[in-house]
Amino acid sequence: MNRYNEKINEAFRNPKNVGSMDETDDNVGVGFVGSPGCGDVLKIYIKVDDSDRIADVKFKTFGCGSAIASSSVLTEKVMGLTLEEAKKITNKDIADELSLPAIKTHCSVLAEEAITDAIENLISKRLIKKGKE
Amino acid sequence: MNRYNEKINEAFRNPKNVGSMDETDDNVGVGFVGSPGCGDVLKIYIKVDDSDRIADVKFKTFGCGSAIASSSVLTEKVMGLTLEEAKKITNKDIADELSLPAIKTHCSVLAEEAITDAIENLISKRLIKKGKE
Amino acid sequence: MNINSEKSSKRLAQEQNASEQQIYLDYSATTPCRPEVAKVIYDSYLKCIGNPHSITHQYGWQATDSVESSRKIIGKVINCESKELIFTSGATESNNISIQGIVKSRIENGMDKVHIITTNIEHKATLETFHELDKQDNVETTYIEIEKNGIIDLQKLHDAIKENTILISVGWVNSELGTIQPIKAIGEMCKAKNVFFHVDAAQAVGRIKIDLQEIYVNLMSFSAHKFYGPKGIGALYIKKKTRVSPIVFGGRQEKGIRSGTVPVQLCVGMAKAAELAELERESEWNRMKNLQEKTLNKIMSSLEDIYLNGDSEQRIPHNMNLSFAHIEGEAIMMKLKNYAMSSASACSSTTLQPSYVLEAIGVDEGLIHTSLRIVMGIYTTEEDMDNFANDAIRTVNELREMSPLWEMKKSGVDLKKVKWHSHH
Amino acid sequence: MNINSEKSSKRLAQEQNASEQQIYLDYSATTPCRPEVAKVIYDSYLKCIGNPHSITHQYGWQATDSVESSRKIIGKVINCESKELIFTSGATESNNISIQGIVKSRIENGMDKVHIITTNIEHKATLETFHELDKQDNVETTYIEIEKNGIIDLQKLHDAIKENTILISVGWVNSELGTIQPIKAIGEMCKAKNVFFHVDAAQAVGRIKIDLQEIYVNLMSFSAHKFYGPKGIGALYIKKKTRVSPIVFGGRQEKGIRSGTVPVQLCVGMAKAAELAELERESEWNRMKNLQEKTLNKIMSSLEDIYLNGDSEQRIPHNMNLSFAHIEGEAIMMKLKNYAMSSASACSSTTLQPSYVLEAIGVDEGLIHTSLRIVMGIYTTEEDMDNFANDAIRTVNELREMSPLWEMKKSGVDLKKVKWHSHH
Ligand SMILES: Cc1ncc(COP(=O)(O)O)c(C=O)c1O
Ligand SMILES: Cc1ncc(COP(=O)(O)O)c(C=O)c1O
Repeated sequence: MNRYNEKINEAFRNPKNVGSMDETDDNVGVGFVGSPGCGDVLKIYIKVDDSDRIADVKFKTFGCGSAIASSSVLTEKVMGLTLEEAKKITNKDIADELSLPAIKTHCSVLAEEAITDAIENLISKRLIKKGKE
Repeated sequence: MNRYNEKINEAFRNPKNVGSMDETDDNVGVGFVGSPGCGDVLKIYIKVDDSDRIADVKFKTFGCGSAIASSSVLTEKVMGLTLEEAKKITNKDIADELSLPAIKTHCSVLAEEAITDAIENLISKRLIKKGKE
Repeated sequence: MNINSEKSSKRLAQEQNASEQQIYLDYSATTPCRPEVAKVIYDSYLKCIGNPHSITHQYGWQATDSVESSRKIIGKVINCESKELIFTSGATESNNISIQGIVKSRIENGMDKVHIITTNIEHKATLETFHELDKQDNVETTYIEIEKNGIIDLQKLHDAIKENTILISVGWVNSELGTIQPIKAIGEMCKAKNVFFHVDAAQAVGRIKIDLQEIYVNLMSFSAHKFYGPKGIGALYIKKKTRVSPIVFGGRQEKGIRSGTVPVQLCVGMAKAAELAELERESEWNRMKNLQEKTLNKIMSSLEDIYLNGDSEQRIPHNMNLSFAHIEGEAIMMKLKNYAMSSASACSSTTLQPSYVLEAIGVDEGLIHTSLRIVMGIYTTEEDMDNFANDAIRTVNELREMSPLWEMKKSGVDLKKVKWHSHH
Repeated sequence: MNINSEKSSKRLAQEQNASEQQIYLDYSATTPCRPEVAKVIYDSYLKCIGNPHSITHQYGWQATDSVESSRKIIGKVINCESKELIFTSGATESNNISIQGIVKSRIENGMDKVHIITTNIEHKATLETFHELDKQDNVETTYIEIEKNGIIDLQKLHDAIKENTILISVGWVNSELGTIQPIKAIGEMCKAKNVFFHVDAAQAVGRIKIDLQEIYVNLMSFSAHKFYGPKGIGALYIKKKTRVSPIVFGGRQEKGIRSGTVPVQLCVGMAKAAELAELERESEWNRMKNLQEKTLNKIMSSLEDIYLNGDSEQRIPHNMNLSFAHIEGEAIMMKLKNYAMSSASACSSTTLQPSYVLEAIGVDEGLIHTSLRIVMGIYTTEEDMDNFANDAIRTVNELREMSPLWEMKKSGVDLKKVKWHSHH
């Protein structure tokens, strides 16, 4: 554990958008990365509106303070973005926002992977649905 | 330097019989042992009366506190003894009297050697004198 | 607890409240120096100014007296002759002298190839020394795998001993788990097999009884800052006729085994601390046992999936090493910000490596990251632990609400069967 | 001397009178811990209870802050970056890490046979380490013979350097003689020859200027108790890019070079002591110079056959190493019982070996036994030294009256030509 700066402490203590969604909803994409053995598991849910804008986002995270803070910041950043815009969020955006110590960079990387995974999940769901139609 | 006991301190501080004698006097024997390089030099003078009794004794010592204390004790011990009696004084007598620490035993050995040397010196002086006569 | 430390304890507690300081629950990492100990050290600085190595004046003699009476006091606490004790800079140095020194001595005496044994849960001061010796062609090492409950299997140890085994090194009380090894039994085995026995007792003083006349041990390491003494001093018991070669060279202080000016004031402080620790040992054990039971009962009865690491009986009651399944250790500590503890999680180490001790005893990889080491000491009050238990329960619930693993578990998913998407 | 230590000095002097304590004139063996230093240590014991190695809570962070700000202060005093400093248990350990650590590192890096150089007047912490390495087949050692005035001959050193020379180790201020070696010149030679340079500066802090930016040195050893700090702590300067292998293994504190819990309070005390010593360095030098001149003038003008050992200019004025021909050192000290000093005489060592340092610079065997080392420090007053000179003169006369050598000399005997009857 590091002597975190106040931004991390604050994001950890009052995380935004904690929660989950109905995974079976067609408009919900789920990102699921990490493993308990490595000490971090991130689950992120996005729900898009008709214009493919992220209307809601939730997360649950198993991980250290930086992992939870990164998750929270990620959800705040993507809220309201289109999927194309959300894809452009990088780990650096998150690390910068929190001034993450270098040793904690992997937490922001995981957050980027999670949103990427969630978007892919949503898109593949649609493809499957289209295929069925 | 050791933490000496009071007997040694006292004998060192108030040594008895410091001094020298006329070495050319036929009744004076001189013992001279040790070397500056080893850190101790003892010079002891005995003067005998007509009945070969030690009537006077003096010493000069270059050496540590124990060496000076041992010299002083030696002179006290031999004063008034016959040469035969004086020959029997051992280093142990001196070490015991002062309760010398083991590491300082060599000081008492030197004192024994000095008195032995002084007696021998006196006797050989006499032999030479007799020879001349 | 005697009256003195009762007072100090209150003072510490008050200070902690006044300055919003955390409640200290990391008494295995180090212990606060007792005010009584700090005072004798301070007084000695003003009164005793010499170097014990100076044999030509009273300042040196006074210093020698201080050191030797300290040595006697410590010898009395552990029941050995004071001349069997040398002062060192701490348990790290004591372990190094023991292990390197025995190996060196045997090789200097003509042994071609020596074999030494330790366990896989030892402190780094032992393990790293073994690793270093491993590099030498003439040294062979064995690391006994400790059982799941954190205790050594005597049979395994027995079977590991070979013709050329010269040393077995085992820690008495493990600093992470709090488990207590069967030192008496190992000592008897060593005696029978004619093998030197080194015991790292850094975590033992003031907690369990140490009586060197009742056990067979050749070398035993101590560290003052683990029992409310000063940092920077330790001791090494070397049984008569046990030959160790020095690893540091100089003025040949401490029988030539440990060169360097003997730190008079630290010796005085260590002795005072040892004396006080021993005085309170039994009453503290009982008090700790009681606090531990209460705390564990409270937590276990309110929360599911909490695991105590290390044997529940063969342990010091001061230590509770707990895994809080499905939430991560550093996050727990951050939420429990009024308490100072440590965790085996990777995130709470500078190297991002999780605890090798929990791994060594086979704690599930996922659970390692969820662990907290809570270690109580003489300044820990019942109120502290009541508050801790309550805060811990609330915190765990809060964090589990945020945990995807907890959610999955609750919905019946077998986490062991999940295919994790991990880039590590 | 600043006001603070003026006060302390008076207090010490008063205490010495009150309790009939000796006047301390053995400031090279060790120095009293300053009351100001003892106070910051004491305060830190009460305030700073954590282990700097604990990175998960404020107690650990506070401890780290204490250690790091101490490191900065010391770095400032000697003008190096704080990250080039590691804390050790003293100069003995610092010398051992430097010498063993450089040799080990080079051999681990594939060198077949290394050559290391020191001088024949070094502290035992250097010489004994060299002797130990001598036993290894892959290490070759050279001990440069120091000149009669106690100073190294640079040409001799230059000529001793070989292809495989990896390290030169020289003490800056000799603890017995007080002579100052030309460290800057040696450093330049080392730089040109690409040889690592270790300097034992244990006797230098607070006495001569240490500016690591003005000299080329790879490693430099320090010990706090030599400059009014606590015993049991030292430091080692390791220049960037100088690789040393550790000799003690464990938690990898201090960049992995020196494992073991960092003794927070001792670091704080060392820093305070270094700061104060540096503050008073110049004024103390002048005061010492004055006291030394007065004392020497008095003694030399009243007594014949007194010799100052070590160069009279290239020395610290704090030290007067004198031979009082024809009388023995221990006896002088016993008569001068109000003063605490040391002697090179055999009788004042536990081993009955006379000083190897005086022997090394070719002091006549007989004179070695007549020597006294008088070392002044911040608590030494002018009155002390006036009294000392008077008492010394009286004592020497008294003892010479008892000395057969003095008598012989007076009567014109050439002592060099006497055939001694010696059983040794
Ligand atoms: C079991 C054990 N051995 C050795 C050590 C090292 O002690 P020190 O820091 O005094 O060198 C410790 C503490 O860190 C310990 O817990
Ligand atoms: C020049 C020198 N080097 C090394 C040492 C050893 O220092 P320490 O006793 O702090 O290990 C001393 C003092 O004894 C010294 O004077």
